[in-house]
Amino acid sequence: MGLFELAASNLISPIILSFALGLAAALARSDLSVPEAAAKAISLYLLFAIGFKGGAGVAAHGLDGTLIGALAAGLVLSFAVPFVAFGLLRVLSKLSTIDAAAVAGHYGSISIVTFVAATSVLQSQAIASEGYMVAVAAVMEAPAILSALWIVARTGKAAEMDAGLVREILLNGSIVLLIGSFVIGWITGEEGLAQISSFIVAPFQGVLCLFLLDMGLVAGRGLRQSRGALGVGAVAFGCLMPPIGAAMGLAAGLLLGLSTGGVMLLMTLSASASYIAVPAAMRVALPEANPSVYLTLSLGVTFPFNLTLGIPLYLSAATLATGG
Amino acid sequence: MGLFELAASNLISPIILSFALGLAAALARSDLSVPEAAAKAISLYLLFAIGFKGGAGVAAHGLDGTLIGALAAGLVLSFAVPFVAFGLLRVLSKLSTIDAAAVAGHYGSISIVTFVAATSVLQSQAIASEGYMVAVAAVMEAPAILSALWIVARTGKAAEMDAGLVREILLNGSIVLLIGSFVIGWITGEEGLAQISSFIVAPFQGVLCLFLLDMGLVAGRGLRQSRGALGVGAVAFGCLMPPIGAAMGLAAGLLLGLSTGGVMLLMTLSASASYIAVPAAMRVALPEANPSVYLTLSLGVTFPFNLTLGIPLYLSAATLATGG
Amino acid sequence: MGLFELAASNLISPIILSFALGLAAALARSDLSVPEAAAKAISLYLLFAIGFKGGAGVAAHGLDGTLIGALAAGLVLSFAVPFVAFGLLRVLSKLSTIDAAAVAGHYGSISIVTFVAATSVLQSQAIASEGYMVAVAAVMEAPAILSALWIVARTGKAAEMDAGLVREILLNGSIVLLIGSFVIGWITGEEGLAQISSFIVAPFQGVLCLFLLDMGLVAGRGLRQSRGALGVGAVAFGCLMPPIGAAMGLAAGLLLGLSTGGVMLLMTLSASASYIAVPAAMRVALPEANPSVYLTLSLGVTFPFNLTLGIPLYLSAATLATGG
Amino acid sequence: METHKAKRVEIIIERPMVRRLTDALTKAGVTGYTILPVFGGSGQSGAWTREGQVSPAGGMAAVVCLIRPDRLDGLLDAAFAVVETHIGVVSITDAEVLRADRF
Amino acid sequence: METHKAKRVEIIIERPMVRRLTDALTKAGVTGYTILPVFGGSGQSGAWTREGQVSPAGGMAAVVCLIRPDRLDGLLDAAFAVVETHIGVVSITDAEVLRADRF
Amino acid sequence: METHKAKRVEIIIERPMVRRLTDALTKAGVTGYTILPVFGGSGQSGAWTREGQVSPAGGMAAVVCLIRPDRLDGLLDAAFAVVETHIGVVSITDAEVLRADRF
Ligand SMILES: Nc1ncnc2c1ncn2[C@@H]1O[C@H](COP(=O)(O)O)[C@@H](O)[C@H]1O
Ligand SMILES: Nc1ncnc2c1ncn2[C@@H]1O[C@H](COP(=O)(O)O)[C@@H](O)[C@H]1O
Ligand SMILES: Nc1ncnc2c1ncn2[C@@H]1O[C@H](COP(=O)(O)O)[C@@H](O)[C@H]1O
Ligand code: NA
Ligand code: NA
Ligand code: NA
Repeated sequence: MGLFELAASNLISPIILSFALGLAAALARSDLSVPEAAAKAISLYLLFAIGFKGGAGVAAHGLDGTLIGALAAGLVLSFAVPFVAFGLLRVLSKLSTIDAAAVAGHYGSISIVTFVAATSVLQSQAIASEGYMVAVAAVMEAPAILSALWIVARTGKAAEMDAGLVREILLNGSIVLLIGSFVIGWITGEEGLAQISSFIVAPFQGVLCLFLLDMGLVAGRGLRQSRGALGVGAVAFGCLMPPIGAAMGLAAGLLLGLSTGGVMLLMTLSASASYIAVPAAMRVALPEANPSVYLTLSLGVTFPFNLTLGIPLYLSAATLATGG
Repeated sequence: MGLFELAASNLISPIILSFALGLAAALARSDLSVPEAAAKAISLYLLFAIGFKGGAGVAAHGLDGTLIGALAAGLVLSFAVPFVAFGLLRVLSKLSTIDAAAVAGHYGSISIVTFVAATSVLQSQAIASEGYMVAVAAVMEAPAILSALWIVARTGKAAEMDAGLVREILLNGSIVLLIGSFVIGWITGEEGLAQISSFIVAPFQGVLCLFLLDMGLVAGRGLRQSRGALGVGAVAFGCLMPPIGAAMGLAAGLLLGLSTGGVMLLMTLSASASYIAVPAAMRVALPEANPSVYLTLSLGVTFPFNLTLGIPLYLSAATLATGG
Repeated sequence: MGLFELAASNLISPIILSFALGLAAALARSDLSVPEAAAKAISLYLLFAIGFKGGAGVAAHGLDGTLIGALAAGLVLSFAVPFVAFGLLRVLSKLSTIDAAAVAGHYGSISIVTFVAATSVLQSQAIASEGYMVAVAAVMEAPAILSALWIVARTGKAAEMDAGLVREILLNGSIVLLIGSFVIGWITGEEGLAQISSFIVAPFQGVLCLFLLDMGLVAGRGLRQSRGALGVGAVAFGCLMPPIGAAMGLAAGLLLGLSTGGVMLLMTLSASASYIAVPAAMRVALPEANPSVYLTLSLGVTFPFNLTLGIPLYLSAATLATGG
Repeated sequence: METHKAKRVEIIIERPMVRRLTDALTKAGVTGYTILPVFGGSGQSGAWTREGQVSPAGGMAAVVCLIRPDRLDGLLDAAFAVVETHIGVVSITDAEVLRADRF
Repeated sequence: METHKAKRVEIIIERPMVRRLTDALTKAGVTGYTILPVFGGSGQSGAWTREGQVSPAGGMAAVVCLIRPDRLDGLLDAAFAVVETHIGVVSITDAEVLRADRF
Repeated sequence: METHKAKRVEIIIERPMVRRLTDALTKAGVTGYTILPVFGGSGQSGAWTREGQVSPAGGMAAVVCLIRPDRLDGLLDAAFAVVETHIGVVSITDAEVLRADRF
């Protein structure tokens, strides 16, 4: 499938349209809303399912030497991307150092739903990928936060960093659940997967639709409330940074010799921006940074960009580059 | 299947018995309860699933000219039923003008769970129906509210109606989700349905059981707390109005030349009374109207009536009248 | 399968590992958490599903005379176990009379999740059991509370027992839902089960994983916060009492002539300790009893014991004793 | 705007006791109260949170009650009878209310 | 620690009316408010609980607003205009706040 | 019924900061506190709601603390140290409590 067909077929998938519905409803100020507890429960489900399936995939196909390499690449990318992002932001936007650093931290980290959407596209195209990419995703969540704080510290501003915060970041619920369910999937393997696949495989796409509906609602509400908080430069950053991150992921993936699917997922991880773990850490460590800047960019600009245009783009690029 | 067999087989279906269980538990003052967030999440699921399936149905079977007709008929019925209901209430009960108008508004609008229960019965009898009936349901939610307010205004009482309220009513979450998922189902069609059918088709009946358990609990609590709020006349209205509404729906359905299933669904929509969107609008626009009157009638009398006796009756009537 | 293989295969099942993940996350003070509303919704689902399946099982295989006997045995066990538990606690621990009585009440009652885990093991070993064991479970929830209060009253302490409390205990949500869905399953039988099996059968194991993850989190948090509340003697009780209770269940099961699976389930019920209904009743009736003692013992010691070692042990014993 | 003196009584109490408390308040002639959910807390019996809990045993709720000052004593007696043997905290603040006829 | 006099206004109001109330408060120059969920309650129109409810009709919310004392009257007028015809309870307490510049 | 003077301190603070706040309170000798969920609100940084949120970043919680008046200063110092650089509102009201031994 060519890039355009891919993009088109992606755009009219139920999950993208569900996101669009949520976005439209929020922008039109409908009172449609998902209870907080339900949204959290769905996100636990998605993390558990994606982690478990990744682990079961590793159990099924075995591990080659690239696991360690991929984990290391993930670490390096998560540390490195914020510096690139910070530099780009300084050029494109008028954000303060602290705001720019906070945003940069978000782009080094990852959005697990973007990752999940990418795996869905791979699956629908019957393209295989390394099951351990889930572990790479988990590993990429936290390091970017340190880079962001380091950037701030270097400019002489004080970030509130204590031992408690480090533990909070590393033992963040989504990291623990992703890694934990990955390990459970690995240990219990095909047999374990067979036992619970009618829970974590069959209804997965449908649950994802409801979650994206909610994300559309939250993103739309955010866009509506932060009108004016983002300049043109910042919005441009939100669309330019993902392909740049993806290019870094592409290079790493090719170096490691990942499969086409694996390269595409690493690109997606590098291209995506956090909207759960990093915002919470930033509120603690960089309270002066304006949350409506980083949340709107991450959830209102970059997330939809990746979901609609980014993912097909990364898949085409990965296919071309790996000759897959 | 004859009316009595139908009614009997309907009465011992898991969904009706789940409702009965909830009702009994609440009347016996058990502390069995469903968290608000869970109940809301389930109702989002039901709306999304029923809308999507309706849209996918339209994609599969195509649209004939009756869609516009059916939407128009829905609008007219929703506007007209409150007047009939108001007249009947004045004859049968001693409710004040405002209470009677508020109740009348509920009966012009629809109960989506009653609609869902009716589609389940159709499905179990393998009777086809027009997929776009879901859109008709959405269209029928709001107009009745205007009729109720108009009745009040005519009697010289003031209703608090402002532009904000009109937007709230039209962009009510359940309308938006129903129409939105209908459109998504239509766009993505059979292929989209295949992707998420293990979420929205396979477990649907079971989820409906849990929702009806909750509705039984809420209805039972309402009945217990509003003992005395309803006179005999009002209760009689709650059982007489549904068949009258259904008759109006029957006439419209036959005029339009809908299928047996379609006629039966239009009857059910006309016969059912709102318990979500209209009560909220009435609290804003007609604060003097007593909520325990309209909620108890709608949820405690008419909903169980339709669920148990009404649906089999409407199906028999539609079958007879269409010769299907 | 021998005891050790059974225990080993049990230990690496997804559900046990999910519990372990939750436990580890809580002990490591991760912020991983399940919203209260989601946890309650899952527990409603499990009760509904297990009750319905039990009832459908009875509808399928018919009832022999042992139902009445099994219900009576459940009643007697629930009344009797607290006395044994109280005696053992007085020997092993230094708990006050009131604390010991409160703990004893928990061990006479049952843990429905332990029961569910046991049925899962039976299912994976293709061992049949009496469907009505679910009703026996429901019957065993409450009587132990009376025994505990009676023990307290005998020692001259006052328990706050009123008519309201008795109703609350007997019409406790979990008892009502379990019995209610059992009856629904019985009435609607195979046909009803077929309608909703993709909701209550197929995804059951997976949902159970998420619930056990949550139980691990709650248990881990409890263990962490109550450090020091439990002496060695109390912990020893938490591991010794389950096999003793199981032995009582074994005797009763053999007397009744239950199937291997039925005996094993009765053993599991007798061995398990309540962590929902009884704690709430104890807070009302015995407010001086320390909740962190009984909750930690029940959820932090006995629940994991039964889940990991107890269930395989009871299955082996039941197999040996029934010659099944 | 005309306001009227009132007392705002806030009772933090275990969830399984809430119904008993509100029954006692109603018997003591209280005309209204509002129940707020409580997410977690800490006291002599340690820290707790509702997260992941299924049982009502481990949680609290806050009952807020606005009353005319002359009714305070009846309310406090009723509340104390319920709270006395149980975990719970009762606080009273001076307040003003609109629409005195409602209290 | 230096504190500043303020008023704490607590408005318990039906959920469908919350947005109208906060809009009115904002128009009246209120710089901030906090909305707390309410689980259940009782009053002249009987007892209710949010459990299992899907419609916002049957529930309330609590809006808490800290303001400078001289702004109280404006706030009360605005709140009263919304609450007047509806179910709801308004109470005012004297309070002290840190960081007066925020109010 | 005998009551005792106390202070009711209410701190509305971002959720990611709650644990830090309660740790600081505990260090300052506070014997108890209660955490209430907050559904939404508005302030200098705009309006927000918890609906559909997955991250704790965008939400607040209310921490209520009853203490003996002589301990107020210690509490406020501790609270202020945490709240100072963060979004948050601290208010203090005079209250009476039953069972003074608990505070
Ligand atoms: N001083 C206090 N201020 C506010 N809430 C308190 C206070 N003391 C106790 N509580 C609440 O009451 C619950 C039980 O208190 P305790 O009986 O001291 O363990 C605590 O978990 C808190 O939610
Ligand atoms: N005296 C009161 N104290 C606290 N809350 C009250 C009081 N009266 C009414 N309420 C709250 O306001 C709601 C509506 O009151 P009402 O209009 O009297 O039915 C009740 O359900 C309570 O949540
Ligand atoms: N005057 C106020 N009264 C009550 N709550 C407030 C007030 N100001 C701020 N808040 C709460 O504190 C949060 C943050 O306030 P701000 O830092 O001003 O954006 C708001 O979203 C409200 O929940
Ligand atoms: Na990234
Ligand atoms: Na109708
Ligand atoms: Na037991």
